[in-house]
Amino acid sequence: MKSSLNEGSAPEQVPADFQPAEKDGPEKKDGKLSLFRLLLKDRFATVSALILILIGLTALVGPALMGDLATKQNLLFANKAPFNPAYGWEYFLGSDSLGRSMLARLVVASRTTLSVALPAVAVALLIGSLWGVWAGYHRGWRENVSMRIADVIMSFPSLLLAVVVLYVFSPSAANIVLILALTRIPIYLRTARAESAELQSRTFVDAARTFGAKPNAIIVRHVIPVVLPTLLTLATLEFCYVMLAESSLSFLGIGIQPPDVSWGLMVSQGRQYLQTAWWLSIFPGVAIVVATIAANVLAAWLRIATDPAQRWRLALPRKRLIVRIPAKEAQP
Amino acid sequence: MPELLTIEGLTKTFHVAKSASGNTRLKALDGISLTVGRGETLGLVGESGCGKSTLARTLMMLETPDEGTVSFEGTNPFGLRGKELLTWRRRVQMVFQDPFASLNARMNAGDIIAEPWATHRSLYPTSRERDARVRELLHMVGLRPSDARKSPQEFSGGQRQRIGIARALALNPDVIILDEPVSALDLSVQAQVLNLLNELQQELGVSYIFISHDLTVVRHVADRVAVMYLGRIIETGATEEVFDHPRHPYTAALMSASPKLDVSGTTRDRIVLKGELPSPLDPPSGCRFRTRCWKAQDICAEVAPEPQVLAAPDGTRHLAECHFPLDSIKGLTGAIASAQ
Amino acid sequence: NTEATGTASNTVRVVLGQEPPTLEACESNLTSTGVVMRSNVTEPLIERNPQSGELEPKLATEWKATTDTEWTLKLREGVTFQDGTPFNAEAAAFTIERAVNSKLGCNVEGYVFGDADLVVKAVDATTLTVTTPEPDPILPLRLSFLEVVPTSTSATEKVREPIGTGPYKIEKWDAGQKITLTSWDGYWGDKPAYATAEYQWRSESSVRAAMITSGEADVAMGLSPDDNIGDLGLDYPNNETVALRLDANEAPLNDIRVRQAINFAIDKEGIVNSLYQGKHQVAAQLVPDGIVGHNAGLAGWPFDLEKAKSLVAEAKADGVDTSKQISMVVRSAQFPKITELGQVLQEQLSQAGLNVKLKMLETSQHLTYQVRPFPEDEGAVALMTQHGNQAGDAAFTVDQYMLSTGAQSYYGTPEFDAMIKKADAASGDERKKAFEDIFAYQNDKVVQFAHISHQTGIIGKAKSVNYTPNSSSGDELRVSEMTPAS
Amino acid sequence: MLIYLRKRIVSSALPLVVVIVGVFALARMTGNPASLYLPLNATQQMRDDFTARNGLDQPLLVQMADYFGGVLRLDFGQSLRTGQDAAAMALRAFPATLQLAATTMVLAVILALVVGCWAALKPNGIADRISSFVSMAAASIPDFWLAIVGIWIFAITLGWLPTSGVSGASAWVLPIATLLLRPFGVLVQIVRGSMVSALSEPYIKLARSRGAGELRVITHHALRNAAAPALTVAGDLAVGLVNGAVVVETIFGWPGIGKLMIDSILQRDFAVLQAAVLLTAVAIFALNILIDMGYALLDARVRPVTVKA
Amino acid sequence: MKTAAEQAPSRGTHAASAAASQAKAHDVVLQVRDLAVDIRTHRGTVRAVNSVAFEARAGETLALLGESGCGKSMTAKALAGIMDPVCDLADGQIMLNGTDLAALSPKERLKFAGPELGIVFQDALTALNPVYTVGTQLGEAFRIHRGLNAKQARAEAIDLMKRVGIPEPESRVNSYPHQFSGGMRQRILIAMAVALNPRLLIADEPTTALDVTVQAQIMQLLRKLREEGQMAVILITHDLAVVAEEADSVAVMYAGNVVESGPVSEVFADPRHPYTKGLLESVPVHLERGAQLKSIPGSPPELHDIPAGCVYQSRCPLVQDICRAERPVLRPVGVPAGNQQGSNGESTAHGTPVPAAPEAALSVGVPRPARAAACHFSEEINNA
Ligand SMILES: Nc1ncnc2c1ncn2[C@@H]1O[C@H](COP(=O)(O)OP(=O)(O)OP(=O)(O)O)[C@@H](O)[C@H]1O
Ligand SMILES: Nc1ncnc2c1ncn2[C@@H]1O[C@H](COP(=O)(O)OP(=O)(O)OP(=O)(O)O)[C@@H](O)[C@H]1O
Ligand SMILES: [Mg+2]
Ligand SMILES: [Mg+2]
Ligand code: NI
Repeated sequence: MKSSLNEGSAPEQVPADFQPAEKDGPEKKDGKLSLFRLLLKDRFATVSALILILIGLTALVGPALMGDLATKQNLLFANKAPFNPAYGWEYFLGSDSLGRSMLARLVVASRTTLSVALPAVAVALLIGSLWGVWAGYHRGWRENVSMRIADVIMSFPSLLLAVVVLYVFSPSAANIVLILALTRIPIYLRTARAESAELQSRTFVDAARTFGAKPNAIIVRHVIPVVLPTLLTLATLEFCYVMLAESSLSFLGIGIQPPDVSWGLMVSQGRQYLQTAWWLSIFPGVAIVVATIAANVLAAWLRIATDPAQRWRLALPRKRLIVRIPAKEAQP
Repeated sequence: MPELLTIEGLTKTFHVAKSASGNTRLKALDGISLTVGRGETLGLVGESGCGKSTLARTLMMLETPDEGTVSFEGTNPFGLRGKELLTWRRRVQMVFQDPFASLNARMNAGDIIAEPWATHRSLYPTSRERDARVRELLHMVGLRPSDARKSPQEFSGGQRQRIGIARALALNPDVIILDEPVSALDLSVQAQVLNLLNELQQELGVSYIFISHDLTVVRHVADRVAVMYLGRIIETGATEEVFDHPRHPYTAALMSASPKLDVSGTTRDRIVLKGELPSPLDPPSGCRFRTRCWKAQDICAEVAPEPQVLAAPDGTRHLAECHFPLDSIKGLTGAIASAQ
Repeated sequence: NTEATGTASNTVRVVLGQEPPTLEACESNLTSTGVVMRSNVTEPLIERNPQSGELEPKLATEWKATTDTEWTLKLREGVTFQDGTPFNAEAAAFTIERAVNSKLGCNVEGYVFGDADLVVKAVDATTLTVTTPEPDPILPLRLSFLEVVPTSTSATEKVREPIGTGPYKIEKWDAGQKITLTSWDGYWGDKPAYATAEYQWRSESSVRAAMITSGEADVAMGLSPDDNIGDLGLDYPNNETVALRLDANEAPLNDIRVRQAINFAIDKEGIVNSLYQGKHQVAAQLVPDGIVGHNAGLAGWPFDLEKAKSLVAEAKADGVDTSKQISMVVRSAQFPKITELGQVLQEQLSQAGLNVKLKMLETSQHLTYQVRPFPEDEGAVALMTQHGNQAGDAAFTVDQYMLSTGAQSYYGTPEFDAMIKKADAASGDERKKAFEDIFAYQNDKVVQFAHISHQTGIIGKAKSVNYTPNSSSGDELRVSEMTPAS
Repeated sequence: MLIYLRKRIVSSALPLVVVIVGVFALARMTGNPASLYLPLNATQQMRDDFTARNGLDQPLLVQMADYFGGVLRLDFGQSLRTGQDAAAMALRAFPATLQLAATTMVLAVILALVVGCWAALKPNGIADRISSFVSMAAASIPDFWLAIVGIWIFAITLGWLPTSGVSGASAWVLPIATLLLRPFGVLVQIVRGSMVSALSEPYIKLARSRGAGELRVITHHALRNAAAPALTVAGDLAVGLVNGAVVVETIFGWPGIGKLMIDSILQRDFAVLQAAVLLTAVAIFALNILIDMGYALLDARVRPVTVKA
Repeated sequence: MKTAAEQAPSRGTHAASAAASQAKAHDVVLQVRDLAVDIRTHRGTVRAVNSVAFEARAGETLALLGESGCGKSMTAKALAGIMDPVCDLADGQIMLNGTDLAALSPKERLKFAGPELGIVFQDALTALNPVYTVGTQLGEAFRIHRGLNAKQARAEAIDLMKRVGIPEPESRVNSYPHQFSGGMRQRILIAMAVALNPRLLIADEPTTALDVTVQAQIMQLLRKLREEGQMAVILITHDLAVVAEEADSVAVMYAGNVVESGPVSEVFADPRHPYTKGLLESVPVHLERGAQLKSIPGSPPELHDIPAGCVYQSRCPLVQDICRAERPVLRPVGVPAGNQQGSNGESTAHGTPVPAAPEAALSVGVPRPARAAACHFSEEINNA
């Protein structure tokens, strides 16, 4: 921040022949850095980011580290309670009904879970928002038709879709992704359309039109960046929804199928052991909750941090005690 | 002056939700005819909602007119396509009324100013050139080069408007439509911007259509003035003529309502119009001003006045749409007296 | 809680796994219909004692084969239907005509009688003759599946709430919520202890168990060993046997050594003990003890991983592509812990060096694999089947599962088919022996199945009710056998 | 308003047809239900009979034409499973779901408004942190799991509530509590967000300058403005409830349309499925119209026809 | 600063006589001293308003003049006690009829908002709640402070609308803000502010968004209301012409500081601060068309960038070393500079502020406020 301080004091003295190359580098970096610093300022957001990174890393490298621990059964060692150091670190979180390491299964499941939830959210986000933005920008019949299509998808029983896809194709994570993405498109579509319809009447969009910019260019330059934070926030809510939907499908027997394993499936399968081995469903459940809370906290933070109008909120010094020191004692 | 832009009978109707009388057609522009010469500044004044911005937007092809023709150096921009349209777009630019809404809050000032070049790539092909030009433009409109990195929220209204002007200038246009470019600005900045516009005109020979409700400013910048009321031009003429010898009662009222920087302490007489601007959805019959006019007679309700060419003392062309134009000899004071 | 509701002691509340789709008598071989209807609302002519396996008189008092193909039945007198009409030979004949010979498409027709049409004749009010196109030594057993309905029952359409001669009549069916049966005063036999029986349904077994614990239900069907019901759970052998059916037409399963290896590789003891808490029995054949034809001399294949590995290796050495994928097709939620079982089997077969892919499917899909025509181009399939022989005669099992053209059989050999045909026609001890040989032969020479276990069902039962489940309780829950505990 | 309503209803008709056509076609992609309804050893003859009897051997378009012909005569076909009239089955199951969903939604909205306002009072304050934490957790717990835990705790361990069923008011508690959690969690965050932004609007300052206290500012000035976005989201959530109470209905033995739908999907009971989908689709369209009207009621600016005084 | 014990009685008596008593013309209604407002930003805490002092008199209009961002609205909000949560009242006294508003708790202050002090906002478009009818919003003040029921409040609202010249108030009272034109909305805002006949009306750029004919109407209305209620009006504007026509006295602000104050006619005729002078010269009046306007170069300093000495130093044509070293305080002008220096005991270290008017002003009731300017060279300006 020092740099702008110095410049500010003598604005008129700046000569007309500037040296752009010199300035740009460090300043750009400064922008990135400040987002990071902003993050560090918010303890909750920092912790959330760390958790998400941890989960991401786990999903990425965890399964390889676990080897065959997640599938190695030992029927004589089934349903062993967690936190018993005697069983060794593999069984720190206990063992499941087939004597597999809960820890290893959680790690392996994280990959399936993320590889269902992330693509499902991403695909729906991508299609839904592009479509919605397009429909909202052009208004007219494109908007009407799109909204009706959204209505159709919304009132369509997603379970039927799930069964159809599972029947016609075979049950696989990719198909679950397909179903979840398809059924969640309208959510983004509607939001994106509403925002974009509002934005397309804004003056800065008009301004872009006066330069002769093409609709798609305007959408990319002006509409999407404004709509994106809202959609991203929505996407984190949806991330949570999709994980839950996946576990509900597992519950109904039409979701991820063993021997694949996801957190949702683990909760679903563990529910019958609730009274005999609580850890089978609690640990994956906690994993879902923690992941969604972290995603939500970070999204809430990011939304503010990327909104120039709100960004200041994050950086405020805490309200200090107001001690008003009168400059001069008033005479009684 | 050779004419650069000619507008003939421009009409624009909006379809809106029903009004009290069940009308859904809002005639925002009703047969507007104007000319703008090369290097000339045309001032456009009028009450809020009379259609000034609509005219500007129509000229910028943001709205399609229902009727009427526009001719820019003999070509009709509404017929252009592709490359030619782009060229035309480059040559005619606009500064928007609302400095808060016309800048995308998520871009920084530098990107906003450089935005037109994304479409007109050939203008400043390298990023180095663009950067330099951005700094130059910022400097031209009185901002700091470091401001290029700031987002619009960090600017005051006046500074935002300057960014808007810099953006319009980015394409080196021949005509700039300025929709209230200084009404959001501070005095000191206003002076800078007016000086800037003046210099640009002198250097580049740009024409301006200068929309403003600040008559002091219009008087200072405009060569000719057009006064609008409810979608029609009711008076045009050379600036001094219109200001000092208004012929239409509305113009007179407008002139007298404008506060003057006069510290003599004596309160001036002025015409304070009764009532509000009638709804453009249900404009009065005949002469549109008759509901607020102190000179109105029966005929005003029946017959819409035609533009009349009136004798101007200095010989310039002076047009007014009134059945009972004011006396030109007595000027504004005479008009005020007649209203009281 | 039980005491809180006034009528409780007079009512027995049963919670089922699912709502009966219909109470139509001729569909009552469907578990969910039969469990409510059979021997409660409607009764058969002849009934099979689940304990002894003997046939016992019900609405028919005697029966005998008068010729090779003709059977004569003597009917019980003084029985009336719940609508007041008398039960007689006409009604019995009507029942058989309706269920077996009509176009109604009754489930029982396909299940018990196949294509054969019967000739039925009411000789007099209490005498009935039934003629089969071919000699049928087990016709009385087949007849035990027919629930008798009065002639007033529609012959052209199925009836949701039929009338029977049983101790209870259907009082009310709140679709989606519950079915209430009340005891019928005109019943020919002993009056049951409970005046009313209420049926509800919950698809989660843990909820059914919870309803017993919390006192909301007196009897809960189909619980899982992990429902933690404690001493309120009653185990009973439910006649169901779990096995893998191996498609011997496809490599690598087309080599008998691979099929044998599969049998050796499965640790049945381990599965029974740890997954099912020792409640199931290791199976060596498709029918449990108590079914005519069960071969008591057969022992389950020993768990011998080394043997399995070496068999696979041998097959491989002979040019069998043992690395080819075997799809293990499993129906989700078919019985408790089926997913666990599937995973265990997959793991154990993999240990033996086979490439097994677990496919969990929903019912309808699973059925396409289970019955003919089998899906094409699926490669080698190992289908997990749960077979329950409700009839008590091995013929019902063998015809379906072992004939080379059996509806649920992949494969057979001509000699084996001949053995089966012969057994089907035999009767008495000869029949028993013939089927015992068949089971031994399948394990020896055919090896289409890898048997896993004979299952044990768990019924939850409140302390306030006295009831002892038996092997048919899952299909036929007799309320009249329940009495309030003092 | 009436004209608007008519227009909306007319414009919903086509999507409804599309929904049904889609369900019809998709359902038939899930295979012939013959093996589900026929004995395992049924002969090919029996299968063919079954297929012909149910018209499944016809080309899809013919089947569809037949179906729509029936629908026009208000004949929605018969259930394969129970032999009953499909429409009657759907209509019988629907009120149960509707009651459940409506009660849940009303409670969720009220609770979310209260908690959301409380959180918005001091953005980033302790109340805000707690409530957002709780609401996020609430929105991310699998409902079936919660239902089973609820039964375990409240029905078995404490014995306060029945495990399941529909008898008496106490039976509503657990299903509603289970369903409530997600809408509540989501709504709290929406209400909080829109409340915070409403509270920073200039008209709030103006209200303060008139001497309005904090409570008044919240309840009189910000709430209504904040309610509008919450309403839209509540609408989407309600759609989810109408369509997706399957899990809760399955566990609690609640005889609703969600359970009916999943059963008929798994049992390939096409007529019932179609009737149920049609019914829920109609309900969802009606709900959307209601939401829009509620929106107009809350905010005069979006009323389709401005009423000029 | 008074102690709490002393304030209590004065507040009590005041509240009792609030509505009834009519202030006499030219009585000092509001006296602001040393007002300072801090804003907490991510660049640190900045001072947006610094030692502002002025007074407003009954029946007169005080204009707060200054460029955008110089702290006019902030001052107004500080007076009305409706600052953003990030802003703190750092210092100062706001004596409204003898009560120091700055020392009250937010709750106590609510009692003054409305009956004693009304405020009209800069932006009429957003200052009205879009989801309520104007009648509801107009009537609210009566419901809060007078405990009227909905019906009575509505009647009062209609009354008010009549007062501010809205035609057909009986039917329009049920309209929503978006159904009114900008001018009408501004009238409604004004009506809201004067609903309870406050002693002090703060009008923050009430006509900036309106055009001249409407502006004339609004100004006429404000004048009428001021005279009817003997209100003190603080008119915030950046329009010199409006100040010239409407105000009695003026305080010119720059970068959070009052740089010059005094009667309008005197200040405009004979500015004693280079900034005021610069402003006056940048008005395009009496100039040839197209002639170069005299503009003030540069732009005001950013808040976190305000230099140590004189706030105007970077743009001042007269700037000297002393301006960079030392912040000039607001001191009376028109009298020899030396006299003032002695009597006020001016501190030079941090530019500790000195009240605009001498102590005498409050007690004796000098009819016109004295002129003051914050410039080291206020005497030389017009000779330069
Ligand atoms: N897109 C639109 N749809 C409907 N009506 C419109 C639209 N744009 C403008 N109008 C109407 O057209 C009339 C003229 O509007 P315009 O914005 O051109 O006025 P203006 O003279 O620029 O006013 P101001 O000084 O307030 O900017 C107004 O009554 C306005 O309500
Ligand atoms: N909430 C805020 N957070 C940070 N800075 C603020 C905030 N509100 C105002 N400011 C800053 O305080 C300074 C004074 O603002 P204020 O609104 O009082 O200006 P003003 O004189 O009313 O200007 P205008 O004529 O544009 O209304 C400005 O520099 C502004 O950027
Ligand atoms: Mg305009
Ligand atoms: Mg302001
Ligand atoms: Ni800085």
